[in-house]
Amino acid sequence: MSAETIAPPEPAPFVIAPGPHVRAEETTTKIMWTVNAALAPAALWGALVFGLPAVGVIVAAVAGAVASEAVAGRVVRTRTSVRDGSAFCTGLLLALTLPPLVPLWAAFLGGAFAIIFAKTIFGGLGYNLFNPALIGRAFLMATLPLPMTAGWITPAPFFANAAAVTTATPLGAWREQGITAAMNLLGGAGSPWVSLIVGLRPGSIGEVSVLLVVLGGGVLLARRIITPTIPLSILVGVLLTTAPSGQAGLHLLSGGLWLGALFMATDYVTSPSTRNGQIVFGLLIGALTGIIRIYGGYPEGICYAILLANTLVPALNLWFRPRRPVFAGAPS
Amino acid sequence: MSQTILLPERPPGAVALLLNGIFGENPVFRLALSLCPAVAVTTTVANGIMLGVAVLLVQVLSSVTVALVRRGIHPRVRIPAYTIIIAVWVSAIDMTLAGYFPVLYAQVGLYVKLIVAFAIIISRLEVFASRMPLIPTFWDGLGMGLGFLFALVVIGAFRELLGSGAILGHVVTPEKPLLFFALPAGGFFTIGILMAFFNALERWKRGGKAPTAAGGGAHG
Amino acid sequence: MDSIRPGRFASRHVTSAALGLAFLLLFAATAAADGGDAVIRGARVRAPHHLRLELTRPASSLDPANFRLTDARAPDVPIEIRSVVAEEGNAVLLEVNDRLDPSAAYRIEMLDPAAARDVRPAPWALLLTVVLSSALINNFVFTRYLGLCVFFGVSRKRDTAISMGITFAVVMILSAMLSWGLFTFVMAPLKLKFLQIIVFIGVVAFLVQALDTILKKTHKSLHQRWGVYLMLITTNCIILAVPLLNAAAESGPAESFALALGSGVGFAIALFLMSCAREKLELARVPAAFQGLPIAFTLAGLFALAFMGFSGLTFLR
Amino acid sequence: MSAPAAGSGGAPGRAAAGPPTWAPGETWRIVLSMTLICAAGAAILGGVYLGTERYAEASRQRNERAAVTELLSLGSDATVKEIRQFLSPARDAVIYRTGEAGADAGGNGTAEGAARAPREFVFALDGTLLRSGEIASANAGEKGLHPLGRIFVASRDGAPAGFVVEGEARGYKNRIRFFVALDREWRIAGVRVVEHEEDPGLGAEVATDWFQGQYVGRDLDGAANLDVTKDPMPEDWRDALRRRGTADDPAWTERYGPLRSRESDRPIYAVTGATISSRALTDGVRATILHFRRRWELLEPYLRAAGEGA
Repeated sequence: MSAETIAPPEPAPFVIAPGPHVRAEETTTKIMWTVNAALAPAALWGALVFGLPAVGVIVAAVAGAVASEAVAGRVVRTRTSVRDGSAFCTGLLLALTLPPLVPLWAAFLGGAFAIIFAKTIFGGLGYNLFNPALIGRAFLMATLPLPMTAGWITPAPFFANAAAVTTATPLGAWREQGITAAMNLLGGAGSPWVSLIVGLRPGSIGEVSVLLVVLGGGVLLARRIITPTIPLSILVGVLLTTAPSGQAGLHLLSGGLWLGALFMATDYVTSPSTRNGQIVFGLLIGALTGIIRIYGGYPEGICYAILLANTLVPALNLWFRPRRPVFAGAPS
Repeated sequence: MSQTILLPERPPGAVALLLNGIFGENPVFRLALSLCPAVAVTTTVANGIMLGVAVLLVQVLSSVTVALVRRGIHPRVRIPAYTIIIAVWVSAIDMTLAGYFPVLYAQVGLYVKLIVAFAIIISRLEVFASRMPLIPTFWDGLGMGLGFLFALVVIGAFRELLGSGAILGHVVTPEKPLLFFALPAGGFFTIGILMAFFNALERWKRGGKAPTAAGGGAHG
Repeated sequence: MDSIRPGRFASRHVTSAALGLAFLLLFAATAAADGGDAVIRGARVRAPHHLRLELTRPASSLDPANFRLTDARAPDVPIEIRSVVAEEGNAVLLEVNDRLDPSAAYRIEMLDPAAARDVRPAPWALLLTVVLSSALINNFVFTRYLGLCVFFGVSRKRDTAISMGITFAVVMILSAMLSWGLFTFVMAPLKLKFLQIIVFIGVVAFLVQALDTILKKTHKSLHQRWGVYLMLITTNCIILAVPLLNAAAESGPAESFALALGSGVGFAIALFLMSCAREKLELARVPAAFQGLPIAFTLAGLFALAFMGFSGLTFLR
Repeated sequence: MSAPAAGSGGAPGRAAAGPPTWAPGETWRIVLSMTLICAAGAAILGGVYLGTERYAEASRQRNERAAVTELLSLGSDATVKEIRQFLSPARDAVIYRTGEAGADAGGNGTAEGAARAPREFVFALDGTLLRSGEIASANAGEKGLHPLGRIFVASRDGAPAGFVVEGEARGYKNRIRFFVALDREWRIAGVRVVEHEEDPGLGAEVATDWFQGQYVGRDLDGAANLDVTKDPMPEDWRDALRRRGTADDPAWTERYGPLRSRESDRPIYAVTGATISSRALTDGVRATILHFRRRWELLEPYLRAAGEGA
């Protein structure tokens, strides 16, 4: 434990704190910048294939998040600072889940909303109940349904995309017109599967290249910043719910599934602290993702699936109590 | 909360009672909760006015009725009697609004009927109308009712302006700026933000001391 | 810790009673549905423009004129059939001009061999949709703002929230069914619909008093634990809203029950999630102006944002 | 939890305090006072009910007639006849009832209308006439009948001037009730949503003039093939629709006529984020027009023979 431990307002009989959320500021900073670095390849790829609009969105979202962290943090005197990289991470994650054609002011606003209403008013880092980046995305979904559901452009490597042409995402095409239309959309790099994995498909800025997202996730796994429990459970959940429709392959490789599974569902603060809890959490996210994609009102479900599972985290922490106290500590 | 407020020996004057209802003990922002269904459904100023007027009428009419007949009501059956009085006035106003303003009513009809369950109305009857003479009771009911109306219009204006870019149906901006605030989730945020604002105002007035009201008790 | 027992006990009994009632209703509804036709074994809307028929004998003609499809809401106007395609195993696929709604009722008639059958979603699917819709998609707390007083008032402790949620769901179902009976069999025939507010309040008050007395006499321990919550219910908007909504929609018994069940379960879910979240919030350093209700409202707003993920969810596709 | 509900706080506590102070005379006083309160309440409610019911009915009819004449761009001198359509209780016949005299336009119930008794036409599902004749009242014996919506037939100076048909669709949350107006050439003259519960800012946009303006001008063929697209609406067309009022205006038509003819073959542009509501209304409009077309073909000759024809 560190000196930064927050004393509860009154001595609670027993406190089941979710996971290792209390860390030395040093550690937080290091972890956050590692995560940001792990996201960099996917972000760069998004900027490369979607061109200037994507760059603008990334900059605006990060600026919104960092600026509001600096301002709001000062107003309400939270102990977090801009330098620890968590606001940067929130803004970056938000940007990576956005379509390239979202207006810049909206991206900025989304970042600000995420920080202020999902984090600052709960007392800053460590106390939020929902993943801030996804709250930002859900807010933008509710505010600007059109750009958020139709702001996709066809990828063209190395800024070849002079005039951006709007198109549908593979999942959107699958919902509206069926599997053939989705596969036609993916013809770019020879085989549709190669397009999906390499990242030559329409989609959110940071989600298109499964390869680079997994690479970043691999770094986090190797540095033991995250464990594979939650991502694996999510994949199993998606597989189980989408297999009956016969399109499990498309579902596993498209949309923001990997970005969500590796970078957002694994957020320490908003995921359960015990292994069994994490398995249930992951399965729930995967199942909800599949259900929303197939039966729900949106083509992509991972964002809402994680938010809905976030609401259950305090309960999961109670149902799957650790046998002995979990020591918040360095990931050895 | 509201039930425990001590009353002065002599009933205060009309102006004081009105101001108390609108600001001091504003039933929405200061006494909180009891009206939230009505508050949250006000996505437009027109809805806010409709519900606000309905609540105002119910409050004034019930207060006056209770003040008039309170000697005839046996203390043992006070609560059922008050409930019946409120329900009668709510039904009457519900039918009137449905008949005269069918278009507006269609959007808020359920909530007009549910005014009957707003605990703050019956608590006003308990606290004030059952003990005070007719005239101050009238002013108190009017003040409380205006307080509702004020709050509903403020919230309606906030949400209509941000959510649909209009005020009272008159378009201010052609594009909807923040549709979010017209949605149910946005309603919760609106109330949260406005309550925090009034809290901060109160703290500032008291020189940084914590506010006493809006603490979150359980009204039925 | 001892006091939790009666709650557990009661929750188990209440849940099993509610489940039993639900199954009984589903059973009755399924049994009442028409059992099909000797020729047309099954009929189902497959896609917006397609209807699939399973036949016991092959259709003698695939001419669209051999079939007559009508909407149950307009049985006098045939829906134009564009083409009829034979599929494996005596099945045929009708392609129609109109967009078919899988949750609506249709009637298909065939001239040769002569047969007719109603096409409608299974009753259980319809009821499940009502339950899901009122519990998750249109959750009373998060989309209609009903029951907020209790929602914020008792969601500070998880134990209280669970007891309250269960009590609410039970009273909601009972009062909705009682109100439905009164409305359909007494108020509607006597043209006394305008008294609905007073009557429904009376029903709830009567029910709460009766439950209180019965519990006090029969299950003392239960009463000790749940009596308080019963009293909080007497005049509450969420309890009152269900009969009012049922009356406005003139729902049948099954729909009324489904709405009450869904709303009750939805309220209990919301209460439970909120209580867990608020226990965690106890440790958070919320800015002074937001402490108390403002943060609770904001939190509810975040929940509502997350619950938007359920919007548009339907299993009637 | 220190303060229980205000509504119940007093009652249980008092009841628990027990009856030591109970006196027999009190019971009578309680019964008497409660009876008086209830009686007074019942009297008030009965009065309000009777008062508002009549007014509500009258204002509903007035509003509907105003909507009909406005949708068809007619003046107050037009006559509007109401025909109610029902499904028989056994769902095996369709019943049409012509409106009472009071249903004439503009409140000026003409002598001609007043003299005519309401008529009823009953058709089997396959379109054969089962019976027809005068009935005592248009409202008689409506019990058990399933309403299929109403038809308003407008005429001016004895010449037909168009129809308005009432329709219903299942929207995102609840039913959407609407009017479809058809002019003499069976072109859509207007669509108006009169009742809905869609989300404000999203589905509720289908009730706006600009959205409903998209339907105007389509002929029967176009109406039979109405579809919805999620493509964004072209800016010039959006701008034109925003400038259009509720009724057709010659200046608007002159200026934006080319746009209208360009768009009349295209599908309806869905409200952003509310495809389900847009589709529900569009499907409802299409079905309403198709149903009306078939029913009117059946009914019209008989109506004319009975002297009811417009």
